[in-house]
Amino acid sequence: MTMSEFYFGYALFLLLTVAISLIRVLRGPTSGDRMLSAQLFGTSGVGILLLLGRGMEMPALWDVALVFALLAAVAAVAFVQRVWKSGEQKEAKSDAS
Amino acid sequence: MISALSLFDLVLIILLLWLAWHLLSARDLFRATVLFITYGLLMSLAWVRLKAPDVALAEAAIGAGITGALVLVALGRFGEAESDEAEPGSLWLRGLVASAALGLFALLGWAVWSLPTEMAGLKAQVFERMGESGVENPVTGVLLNFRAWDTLLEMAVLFLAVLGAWSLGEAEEPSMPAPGESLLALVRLLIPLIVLVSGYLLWLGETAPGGAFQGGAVLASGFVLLLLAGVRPIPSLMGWPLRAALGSGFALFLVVAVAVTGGSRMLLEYPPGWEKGLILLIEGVLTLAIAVTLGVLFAGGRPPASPGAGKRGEKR
Amino acid sequence: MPLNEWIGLLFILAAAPFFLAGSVGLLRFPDLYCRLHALTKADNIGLGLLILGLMIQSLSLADFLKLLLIWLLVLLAGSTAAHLVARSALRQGRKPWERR
Amino acid sequence: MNIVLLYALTGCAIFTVGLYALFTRRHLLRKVLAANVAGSGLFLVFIAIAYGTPGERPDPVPHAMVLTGIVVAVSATALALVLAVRFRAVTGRTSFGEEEEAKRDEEPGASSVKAPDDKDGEGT
Repeated sequence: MTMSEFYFGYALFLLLTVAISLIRVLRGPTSGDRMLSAQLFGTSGVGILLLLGRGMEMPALWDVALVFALLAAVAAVAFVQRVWKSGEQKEAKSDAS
Repeated sequence: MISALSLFDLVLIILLLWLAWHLLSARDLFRATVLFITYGLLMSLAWVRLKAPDVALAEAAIGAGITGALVLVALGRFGEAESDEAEPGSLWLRGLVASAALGLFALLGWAVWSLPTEMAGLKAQVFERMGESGVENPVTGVLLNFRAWDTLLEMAVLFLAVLGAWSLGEAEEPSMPAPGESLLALVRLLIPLIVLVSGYLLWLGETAPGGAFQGGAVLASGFVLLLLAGVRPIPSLMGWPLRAALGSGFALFLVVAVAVTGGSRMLLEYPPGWEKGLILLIEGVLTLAIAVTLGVLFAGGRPPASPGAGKRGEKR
Repeated sequence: MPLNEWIGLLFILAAAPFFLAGSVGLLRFPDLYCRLHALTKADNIGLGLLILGLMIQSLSLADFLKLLLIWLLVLLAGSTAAHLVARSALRQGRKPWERR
Repeated sequence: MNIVLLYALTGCAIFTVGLYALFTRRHLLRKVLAANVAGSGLFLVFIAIAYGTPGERPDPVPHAMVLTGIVVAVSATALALVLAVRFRAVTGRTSFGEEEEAKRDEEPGASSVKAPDDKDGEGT
């Protein structure tokens, strides 16, 4: 196994953890839970980009990771500021689990 | 043995297809939006795998910083209560559309399948003449020299989009909770870094992946963040300075395009020796113009006429 | 392979369980507040170890600074997002889960 | 099957799914999402073909075109969303079609096939 194979395998592993947490997006139950899963993808995405950048020997990918990290909070801010202030009633019933 | 990288590709493709399907068929619109944001993130991994780092950078900036926030804000304005509506529609009509779509997919798939395996594309021509382009990153060379025409027209499209949004009315004052300390702290920390990274990407674009689009998109996310935190713009900037910034990209590009014409040179054919300087000038202005345009589009309307109730701004 | 690459590799490997724990925690924990906890494990420690490993491997100041910036940004984004979401949830009157 | 073909076919599939949803979904926000998804499928085909050109580096021309396309798509999306929000504010409805759905109950059978509306224009 070459070294780059190791990084690719690791990136694959991180991609699989992303796939696992997608289940949380489907299950919810609250919008907050779904948003948090998206937040986790940001983190795993940064990890994947760093590993691929190393394995593919493309330093530009670390810049992509930098942009990911820089803007990782924007969606969550939009969510709490504009979406998740209404609609509690609707969720309340499914939240009982 | 299958290599880890091909397995990665396979999983990525399956996830992309799964997400595309589920985000379009989710009953809950919020769920669809979160899946859409994830889809954008994974798409930029696909660009990375296909060795298109310029595109990946733009997708990362736009997908993470702008599109997600745009859709979330629109969802907030629609009101969540209405988002859960079932999608009615007669079954056989859907079947009809589905079979038409399947037919289309078969055609497209066949077209892609039967493409010659070794297509030269325009790569040879581009790399052969890179020396004349004035820059070292081939994508920047194509965007701002060889096919600068495309970029010029793109700026026209952005300008038209703003005209369209502004003609629909003033941006309404959004109702949102007052930003807490932690949000304000985040904004204070991030805004300078966003400006810095945007400049970094612009500077990189000459030799490495990056450039005006990526820098502009990152800067636009800064405006998005300020608007989301409820930061008021300086009213005096909302008049002609804002309009000047919006028009600057298209206007400057057009002026340069016409000014270099003359003698035997055609529109947008930079005089030898001037390429680098002109490209730098255009890119610098484009970055700002793209950022302001996207910021204004995010605000969703023209700034209110009455002074003191402006909509978005830069330098606080 | 030079020694620093091996050491870096160890750190990178050590990060894996935390990423897995983040995803599994997100899936298995009973409510939003607990899941926040799982989330921050992945970005604090998981990505932290991964980045530390890459730093040790690269031995260049520019890379070092860029990686450090990435990690700090992810930390900032993760913790602020978690805080904001939790605050919204509390304001809406969602009670934290209790063992019964 | 090589990786280029795999990505290109995925792009075709995503484009088709997006187009299907554009025609069959009624809610305006869903239509905007559908147009975006269809556009991204198209981009994927472009980039895959650029990757497939012989030689070490991909063809930069499709990259530049997709880059332009992404920026145009996001501005078109923003405009479409402004229009959709405005439409909702004026009519109180969240989708096109003749039937009154202010009460938003399920009407049996969509009476009209919606034309591919102008507001979902996605770029390139």
